[in-house]
Amino acid sequence: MFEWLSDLTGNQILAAFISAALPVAFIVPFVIFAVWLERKVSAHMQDRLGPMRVGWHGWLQTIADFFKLIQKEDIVSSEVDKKFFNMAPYLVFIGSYAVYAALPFSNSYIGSNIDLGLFYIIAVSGLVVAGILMAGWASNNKYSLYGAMRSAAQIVSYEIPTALVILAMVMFTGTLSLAKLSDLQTSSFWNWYIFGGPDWGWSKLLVLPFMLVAFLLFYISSLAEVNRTPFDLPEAESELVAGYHTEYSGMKFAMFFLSEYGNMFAVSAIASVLFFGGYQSPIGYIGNSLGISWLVPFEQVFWFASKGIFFVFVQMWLRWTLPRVRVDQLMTLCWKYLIPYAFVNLIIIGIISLI
Amino acid sequence: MALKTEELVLNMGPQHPSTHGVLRLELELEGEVVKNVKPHLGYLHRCFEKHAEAMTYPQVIPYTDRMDYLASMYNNFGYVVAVEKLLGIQVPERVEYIRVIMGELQRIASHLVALGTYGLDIGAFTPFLYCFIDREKILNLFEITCGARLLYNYMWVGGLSHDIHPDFVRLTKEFIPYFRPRIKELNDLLTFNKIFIERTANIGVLPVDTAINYGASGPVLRGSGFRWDLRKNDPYSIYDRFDFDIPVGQGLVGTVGDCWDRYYVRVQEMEQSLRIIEQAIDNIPDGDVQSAIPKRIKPPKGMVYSRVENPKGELGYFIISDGSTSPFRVKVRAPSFVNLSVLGEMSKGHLVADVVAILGSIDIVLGEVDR
Amino acid sequence: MKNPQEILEILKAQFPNLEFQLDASLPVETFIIADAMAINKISNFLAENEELLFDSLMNLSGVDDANGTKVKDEEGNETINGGTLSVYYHLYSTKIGHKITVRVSTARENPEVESVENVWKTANWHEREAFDMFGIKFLNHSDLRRILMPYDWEAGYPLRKDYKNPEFYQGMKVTY
Amino acid sequence: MGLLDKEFTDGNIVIAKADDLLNWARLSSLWQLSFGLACCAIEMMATSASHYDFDRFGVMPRPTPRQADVIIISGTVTLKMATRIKRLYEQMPDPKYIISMGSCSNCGGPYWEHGYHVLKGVDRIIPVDVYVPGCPPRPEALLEGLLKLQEKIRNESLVKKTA
Repeated sequence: MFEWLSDLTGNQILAAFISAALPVAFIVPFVIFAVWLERKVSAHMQDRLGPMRVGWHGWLQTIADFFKLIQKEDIVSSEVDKKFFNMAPYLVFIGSYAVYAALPFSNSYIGSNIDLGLFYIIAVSGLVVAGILMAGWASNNKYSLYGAMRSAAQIVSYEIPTALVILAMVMFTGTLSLAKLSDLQTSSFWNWYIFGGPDWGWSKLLVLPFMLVAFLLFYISSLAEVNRTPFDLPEAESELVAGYHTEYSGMKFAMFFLSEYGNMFAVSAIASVLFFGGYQSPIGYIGNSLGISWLVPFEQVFWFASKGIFFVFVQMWLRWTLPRVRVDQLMTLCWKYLIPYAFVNLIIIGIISLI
Repeated sequence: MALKTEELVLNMGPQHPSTHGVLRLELELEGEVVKNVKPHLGYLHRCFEKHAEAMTYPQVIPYTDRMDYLASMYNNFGYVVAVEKLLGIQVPERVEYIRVIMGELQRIASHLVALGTYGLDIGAFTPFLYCFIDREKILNLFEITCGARLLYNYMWVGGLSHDIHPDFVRLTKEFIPYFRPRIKELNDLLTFNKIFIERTANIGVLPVDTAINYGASGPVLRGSGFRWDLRKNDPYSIYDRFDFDIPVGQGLVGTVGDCWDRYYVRVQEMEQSLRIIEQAIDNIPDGDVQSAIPKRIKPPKGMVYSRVENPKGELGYFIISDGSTSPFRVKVRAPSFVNLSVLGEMSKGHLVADVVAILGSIDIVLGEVDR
Repeated sequence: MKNPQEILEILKAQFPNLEFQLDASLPVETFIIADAMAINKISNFLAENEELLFDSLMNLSGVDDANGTKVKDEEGNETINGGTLSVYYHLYSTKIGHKITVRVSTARENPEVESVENVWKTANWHEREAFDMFGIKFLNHSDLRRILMPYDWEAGYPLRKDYKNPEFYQGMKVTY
Repeated sequence: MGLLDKEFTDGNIVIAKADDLLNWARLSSLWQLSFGLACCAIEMMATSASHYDFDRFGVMPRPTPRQADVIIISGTVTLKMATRIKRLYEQMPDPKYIISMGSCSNCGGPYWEHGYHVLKGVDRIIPVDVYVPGCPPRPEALLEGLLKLQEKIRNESLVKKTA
């Protein structure tokens, strides 16, 4: 993509900017769609209709929300630490946006096709914690502070099982590159790692149950990392009002919102790359069978997005079904259950990949 | 310089999503552990007792509606029972039956709100809406009877404001088989949910003797395992004619008297209320519901303390009459007010999130706490 | 099960120095009149005694008896001088199943009653309410503050019969 | 100072179109402060619940005043609560709207005469946009109140009204 763009424009810097801006073209419509979807999904799960009045079945709802948030007054109360207060939403957004740089939307479009993709993602998503802590601290509000503290503790803890699962996958596949991972799971759905990967033979059968466990561990801890129910403690409405963004209004709040939904897709996308073939189609490409080669990347983007959105949907489903755990239970779950399981899983997958 | 820790005082409310209205709690925290809880009341103090002194006896009834606005029927019930005792009048059988049916329907409606909002406190949003769907059905029954959805002014001293609608019996009979499976659905969705149990079991354990000493009543007292229900222990109206059980907390998933027990007592009580309605609905005798209403309500000099089992607990009316047409003094023993005073005792040493769970399990209505 | 008459006899036997009276003149309820400065002792006895075991305080209510002399000033505002304020205790025994009402009275000008908070914890808030509404001071109460009215309410005790509502509170007009 | 803070003395086509867009956005996305006072709060909850479904109109409850657009004063305002309501209102970012729901917050309701601790009408402390009468108003009445508020917003303009 980058090469193609630099050929097209004849300027590497311009090409870099364009390819960096492309995920925005995905995130913003996605968030608009996802917020609407969340409201519709929750409504239909609760015998309601959800937004109905703006556009067909309220599909313009989020756009209206967006325009409204733009024109809202931006309150910066006199007690806040202004520098950090203003910086925090952008930092959080940068954290979740930077992840998109390494997401392989198709084999011809990756923002930055680095070999250490997975490593990079784990690293930059740490920025989100810094942003949230900053927001909570700078707000000078006790609820915000509690939300931020909880969030930091939660995200830092849950990064460990996530990283352990990713480590297991890296050991098994021998690559840290997300593009390479997706390429390995090509041609059909039984080559996905959730079904034991592309290598046929007894090792596939042996590793299959552990891959399932690995996926569950990954998905649970990724839920906690993006602060979704049942782990939505940082913004637990019934306890902490609105958590770390209690004091934010208008566009700054919208930035938090944007990055929350952006994060939801990012972790779903990583799950789909690790276990569900990433951008690979489960049933082959129409473009290939028709002989139209330019269609293939678009199909890949379609599959990538729909896999991601499916997992986002599952996140919503869980949110509107389950109650919320308590802060000590959250930690218990992480340190006493997920991490030991992830370790055992890591060892077993390691042994299988050795022999 | 030595590090020192400071206690953090956290204000919850009066505007807070889970204080069930305008209660303010002052939490003294050490980390997230609660050292002390100080409730501040009065944000909804609407001077009921002053109004009662200024109004005539029938005029007080609409104000009783507005105390526990989730169980208005039962507030009416308690008040008219007290005044009837003072006047010494007997009400017709038909009125008694209709009162009991309305009271039990109201109990279900009130418990539905309590259970739904409790789910909300724990973080589950959907059960709340499911409960409201069912509550809406009960409100429809009230609406065809007296035209109001929330505040009914239905029970009058000596009778009722309206006779029941011709369709009421049929619709109520349809409601019972509709509602039984819904209780089961609620159990599947929330009651026996693993996370819900983890959040509520062994939290806010209230021993029986403490509960009695604090004057707790209703599901809070029964949750502690004490079989105590005024409908059985101090029967009023015609409750002694019906066959029903008093569910008590048994510590099914934790300790007896924890939040889950109080919650589950309410779930079981809805079932018992259905049983009472089933027994009563077929036996409503004919008659005029307004025949016993006195022309002029002017009780003799005297006083009465009369209590009924409101969905929240023991609702007592202490009425002093000086022989005129308006009460000399009305004091309401509001169950929520008394139950809420246990909060501090129960929440010491728990986390902030548990305070929310404990408060929700007490099921307070601020209109009644502050009156 | 004991009736008020029997309970009165037990109390008289226990506290020979104190005065008790049984008022059965009113229909519906009879009550025992006791001494406001000994109510703590009496309550303790009522709660502990094997024959009585009043473990539950159902209700505690302050009452303005309005039995003093009523004085009207030029503007027609009525004030009551003298007379008494009363506190009613409704007791119940969950173990035996009998109930009793106890009344204590205290002078309107300086109303003081002993607190029974250490006997029944539930009395804490009830007594605060009676203080808030009638200005009855409960001696030895752990936390005697206003409970329903704002802490900075200065216009008196609203449920007294001669209460006069202020025109303004914190700049907000109170009257209609 | 941004563009929107300036006052335009006369209208033109650009402002008219911007008006339409901004008003449309405001009226379709009225986030409500999830805040209940008394009996009417229960009817407000019923309005948000499945049967009446406030969400159809884009009304979403927000727990913090910083993110809310409309505050529904649902119930009796007592003197003790009045100062807090005022503070909540001040914490909300502009543009903000107020629906006064029920007789109590309109004028004191049944507590107008002897309510020594009741504020007779929330409009004594904050400006009210729409009054919804009833004790308590039915959910339909609250929905009607919301539609009236939307109508009011639709006719707002960046142009300062003369006369």
